[in-house]
Amino acid sequence: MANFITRTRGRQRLHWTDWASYAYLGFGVLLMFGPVLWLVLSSFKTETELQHYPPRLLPYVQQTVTLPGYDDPLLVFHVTQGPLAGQDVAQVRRIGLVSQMVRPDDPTTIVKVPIADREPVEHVALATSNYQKLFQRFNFLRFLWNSTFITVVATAITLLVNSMAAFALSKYEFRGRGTVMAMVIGTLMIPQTVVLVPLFLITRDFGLINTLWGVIIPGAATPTGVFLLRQYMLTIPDEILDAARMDNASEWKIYWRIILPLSAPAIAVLAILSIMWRWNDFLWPLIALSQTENFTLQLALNSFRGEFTTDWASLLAMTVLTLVPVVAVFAFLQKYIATGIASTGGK
Amino acid sequence: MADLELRGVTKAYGAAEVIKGVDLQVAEGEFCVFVGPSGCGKSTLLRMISGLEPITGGEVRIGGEVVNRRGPAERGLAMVFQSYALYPHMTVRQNLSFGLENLRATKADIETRVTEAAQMLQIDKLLDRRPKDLSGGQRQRVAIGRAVVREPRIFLFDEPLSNLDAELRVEMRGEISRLHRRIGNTMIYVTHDQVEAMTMADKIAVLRDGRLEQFGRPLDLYNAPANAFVAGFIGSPRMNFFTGRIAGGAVRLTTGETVALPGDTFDMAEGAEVTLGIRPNGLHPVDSGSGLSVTVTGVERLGGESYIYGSTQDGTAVTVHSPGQTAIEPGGAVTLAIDPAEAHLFSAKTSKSLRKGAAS
Amino acid sequence: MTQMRLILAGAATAALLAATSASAVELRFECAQDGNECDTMNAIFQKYTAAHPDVTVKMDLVPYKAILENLPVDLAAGTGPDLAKVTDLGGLHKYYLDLTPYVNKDYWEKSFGKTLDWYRAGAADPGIYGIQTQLTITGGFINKTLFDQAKIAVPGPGATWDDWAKATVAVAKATGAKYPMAMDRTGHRFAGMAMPYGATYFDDKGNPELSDPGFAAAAKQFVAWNQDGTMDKDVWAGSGGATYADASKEFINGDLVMYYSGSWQVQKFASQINTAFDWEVIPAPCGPAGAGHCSGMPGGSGVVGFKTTQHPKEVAALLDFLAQQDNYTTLEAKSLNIPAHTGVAAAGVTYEGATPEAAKALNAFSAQVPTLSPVAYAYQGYKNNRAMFNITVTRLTQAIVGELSMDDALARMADDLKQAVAAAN
Amino acid sequence: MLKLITPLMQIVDVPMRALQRLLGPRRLAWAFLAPNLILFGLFAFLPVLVNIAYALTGSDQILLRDRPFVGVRNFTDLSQCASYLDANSCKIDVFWRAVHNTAWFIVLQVGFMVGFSLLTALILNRKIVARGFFRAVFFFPVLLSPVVVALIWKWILQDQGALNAVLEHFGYPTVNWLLNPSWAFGWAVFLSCWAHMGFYTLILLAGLQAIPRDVYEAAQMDAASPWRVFHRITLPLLMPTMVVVLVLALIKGVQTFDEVYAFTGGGPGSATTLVIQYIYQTGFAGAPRLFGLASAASIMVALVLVVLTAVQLWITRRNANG
Repeated sequence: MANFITRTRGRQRLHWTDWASYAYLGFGVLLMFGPVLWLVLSSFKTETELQHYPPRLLPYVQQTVTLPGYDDPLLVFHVTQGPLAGQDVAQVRRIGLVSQMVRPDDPTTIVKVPIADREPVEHVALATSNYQKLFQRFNFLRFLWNSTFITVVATAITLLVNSMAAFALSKYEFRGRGTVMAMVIGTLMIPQTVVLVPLFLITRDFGLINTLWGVIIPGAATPTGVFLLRQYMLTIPDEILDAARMDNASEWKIYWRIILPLSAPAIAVLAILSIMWRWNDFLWPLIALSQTENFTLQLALNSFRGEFTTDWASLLAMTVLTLVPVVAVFAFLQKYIATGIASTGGK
Repeated sequence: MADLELRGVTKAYGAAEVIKGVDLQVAEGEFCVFVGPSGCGKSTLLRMISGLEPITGGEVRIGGEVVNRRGPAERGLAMVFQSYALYPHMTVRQNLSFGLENLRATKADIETRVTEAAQMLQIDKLLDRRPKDLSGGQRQRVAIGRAVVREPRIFLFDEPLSNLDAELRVEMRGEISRLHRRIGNTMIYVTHDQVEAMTMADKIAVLRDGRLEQFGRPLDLYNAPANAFVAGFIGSPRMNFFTGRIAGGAVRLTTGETVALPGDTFDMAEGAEVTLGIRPNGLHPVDSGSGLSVTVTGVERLGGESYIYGSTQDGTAVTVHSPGQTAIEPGGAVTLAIDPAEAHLFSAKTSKSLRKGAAS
Repeated sequence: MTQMRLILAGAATAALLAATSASAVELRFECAQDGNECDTMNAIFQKYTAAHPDVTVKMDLVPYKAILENLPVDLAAGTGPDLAKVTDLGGLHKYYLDLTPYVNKDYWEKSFGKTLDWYRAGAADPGIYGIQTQLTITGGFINKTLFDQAKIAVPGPGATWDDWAKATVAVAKATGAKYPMAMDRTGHRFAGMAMPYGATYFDDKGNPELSDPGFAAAAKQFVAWNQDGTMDKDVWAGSGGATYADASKEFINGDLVMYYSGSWQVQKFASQINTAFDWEVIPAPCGPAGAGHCSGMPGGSGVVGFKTTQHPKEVAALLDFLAQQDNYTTLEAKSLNIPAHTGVAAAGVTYEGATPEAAKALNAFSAQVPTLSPVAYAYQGYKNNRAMFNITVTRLTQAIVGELSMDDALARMADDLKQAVAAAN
Repeated sequence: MLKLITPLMQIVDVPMRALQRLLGPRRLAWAFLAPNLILFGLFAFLPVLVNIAYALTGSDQILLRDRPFVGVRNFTDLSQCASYLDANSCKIDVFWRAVHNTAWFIVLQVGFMVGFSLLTALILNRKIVARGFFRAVFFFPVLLSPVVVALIWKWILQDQGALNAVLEHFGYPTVNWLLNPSWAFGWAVFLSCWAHMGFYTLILLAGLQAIPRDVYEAAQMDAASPWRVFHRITLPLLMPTMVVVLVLALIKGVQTFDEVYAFTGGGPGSATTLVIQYIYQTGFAGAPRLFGLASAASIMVALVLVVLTAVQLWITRRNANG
């Protein structure tokens, strides 16, 4: 096997670096993916199993049987010692340190077993009820729509507005450019978290509180986006713009027929970032929206957090559900980034 | 088609003046080359004509109209860029038709003009490719094609051949000349290569430091350069220059030799500091007699002709063109006779030509 | 800008008209829930709507964080809901709608007595502002099975914190359980330990303080227990700031002998511990201060109306409807809470869907209500108590992890409190 | 989608053309900037100005008009320290703990993250089978919300978490990861790197792929050692990308909040309390809300950041030129 790989690499001298590379990447897959896989598996666990220690990879539930004479299903245990050793029996009730057990084939005879002599019979089962509950409990589709609307519209606005600004800042010489750039970098420094209250009050003055636009508009002009796009646009040769000007293109046309397509890779990156920010945003929507019909998935997800308790099973299920769309979008856009980056090397 | 006129055109970036007042007239249908060393302002001047660069002072007239305030699109020009500046995300066809679409030409019109231009430039088979799939020469043709389809009043070329290899450059040179003959438009062509200028131009404008040094037909520039700079820039190999002083109606070089020149051709004020210029073919190795003694540092034998490189006693480099083959070897000494008819004389102070009746 | 506002206002009005065409008044009710209390309340409100079709209630189920952090900003900015279930009872006083003009004051005073004070500005304020829908009491849970296995007797009534510490350490040692004791990470729970040590929380003039000798003694003991492993250090030391943390997971897994938390845990324990072990609620532990000071902390949440509402009459009527004995009984029975309504408490609540263990535990907590110390009531009703809770947690934790010495921590607490009270004026 | 956008853009072209004629192409830049600047001004710049006003006022009132003016008291309170290196000697000790933590956090997080991003990008830039897959894998955590990231790792690292279960299973002693200040801090740095590394890897990879092949071939002809190739060719040519990465990483590093807050709550004690968390819990989540103090703290942090970034840009620019 080792020979096979090194031979196909063709360069005997470098073989250990290849090995190291693949080892690194393999470890990376484990480290990057493992925790998420754990999350997904956990979302199929019952609340009890979630609290179980040591935690187990797969979702287990204890087996139950329904026996004649008992209304509720009974938990099944495996007895390890005593006269019933080796048998699977159902527990009727437990009193102190002693369990009252019945054999499934003889549901009327109660046998007393010390609790130390029994262990639960468990099997792997997906608690899909975590997911079903979500749809029963609230208007999942409404939240999905709100989240999608905010994400799509906000990303479109961000891309448009940021790319226009980046175009101006990268391809024009004009008075005040330095000041604007300084302003962009300056506001890049101030995270939204520290200006929540002023931002809230300003948004309120525009009458945007409790509207989806109140979530969309304030974050649309991201300094990060302007910075990223500008940095990329600087690499587009000015001569191409001049050529377009000679070709009678208006500046606006140059922007959308030349600059936009040529910045596609950077725009794809910003699109992914913006989609993620908007989809995952929690703090600002929490402040801007307080009425359920406007809620996003992230807000709905967090309503499983009460004062004292958190409904982990539902929260995890919801988390996994909210992950699906971003992953799908990424799977789609990442190809685009790859081809975009590859084709700009066309010089 | 139109003529072009520049009147006192200047360009300044803040305090730095890069074009210092250029006057120029290019007649309709002329092929005019702007030539000069890098940084002389030739490309800036071209961009000012194109409208890409705003004009600080003076007037640019195209077809008699002042176009200073018009944008590039409204001047009816087309330009071929040094890097070709093809739109990387468009096919060749889209590259060619983009400008026409902007002019709101009809689809049918675009189609015929693109096809015509593509055939003319032999790129009709490449129409559906993208620029990255083309060779350098093909890209060059597309860039020219993009200008051709526009049917502009004036073509502008900004060092279009500098990215090509030597052979391709010669080929494209011919092709652009043919194109000019065929469509007959006014063309302005910027290059730093004087060979391109000599071979292609109807008129050459030599620029230095934002000033027009001389403007005229190629051979006029060659035969009667207005100053030492033009003399040195036009012609290959470069003209030889020797410093000296007028003494007794002749030029006494700093190395001691005296060169007699016909007094009716040049202004020769006694005692004036001068620069004597002689093209390599104005020097001939002689076996005996008076002349410039030179140490030979190298010989190039090309078969039909030879170049001899050497230096005078004070270290001035000398190049000699000798028809046929020569027996001179590097390391030896040689005496060079100067052909007075081939001599040029410049004032050392102003570097202007001292030829009588020379345009100053 | 004004134009944009006009357009938006126009759109909003249009939307409002469309929404209200069916009924004249729509009230918005903001609620965060742990179990099903919001849903239950909503069901009662729907019942009200059935009787009064001109009033509809729209419930906004929000994360608890929104109630704690965003609601005050909303209220200050005038964008708040009509009514909400809140927990910072005294802190939000200035936004409350006084229900007195609309309700039968005698009935409310008689039924809700002491809890009405928690919503008031001070002793002189006669207003009625909110209905205590969830009365909680802090208290201890023990894993009875572990005591049985260790064959150690459960300390009886009147046992001190010290007695419990000794007993639980012995049990843990005998059974291999990981932690003898644990306490939720909040200053509210800590008061349940501080009061038996003699903490008064207020000086003679009624000014708040976090440095009286009783408090200091309890704090020192608590830090020492955390450092020697008597207390599950994870809970307090594992977090920073004033973040809440609990130890229910450890208790459910049987790793914890005694857990000082509160009545709200009952339902969770009943369902998740199931039959794994036996658990019990213990009487409030005592301390050096003597018998009169063995007290848990009351707490919980209530529903209030806000001044900013356009429909004060309807809000008051709705709350009055909820306060009626039958509706209130339904609410408590379904949401498994201890009633704050004296009439309901006297009649007893039959909890729906509760296991016998849960019902027993809830009743054990209910029995503690009359014995709560006056300090506990005062502390719970003080408007800046959240600041005091937070300061306690932050500084005690720093003492536990060794960032501050005990004396420094106490000094910092006094400073912090001074600053907080000054800012809150 | 393009069919939808094209007519839209053509419609916009009409007024923009008119503007272009009116303003000339140069001043037209402002027209391109306008939408961004308006949004920016209203929702980024104005809040900062309001923030300054908050910093000069006191009390726990939310509306500015209710707040009494206190001058620079908030600033003097914050900066009142016997020694800036010893948080315990400061009047507002938690702020200074947070400042110290943040300084360490940035150094470690930016260092490790950019280092590992570069390493990963270099490896992905080799002739690797299934490169697209690996690239996607490393980017994947970027998609997760900070709260989810924190949640996952908290579940893994808590005392009764997955990591300890694994250690116990293999007979190693378990560690209470989140209870030990150094471990908790280390894990917070790790978690932050884990979550954001993919983004920087992607940018660096793009930068690496933009370096022309022939440069490497030339170096190979010169028999340069791999280390020399990296040091003398790859790094200098990657410098522009590196500047972007460093600036962004630094800025985002200082702004780190959600994930660490949800992960440790700033604990144990205040071992992982970062500046933004201090500002958030003082001004927004606190009781009472000390907006003035929080705003003053945010302004001080922003000033430090501006200076830091300026220095960084200056250094990198100088290096790139020299």
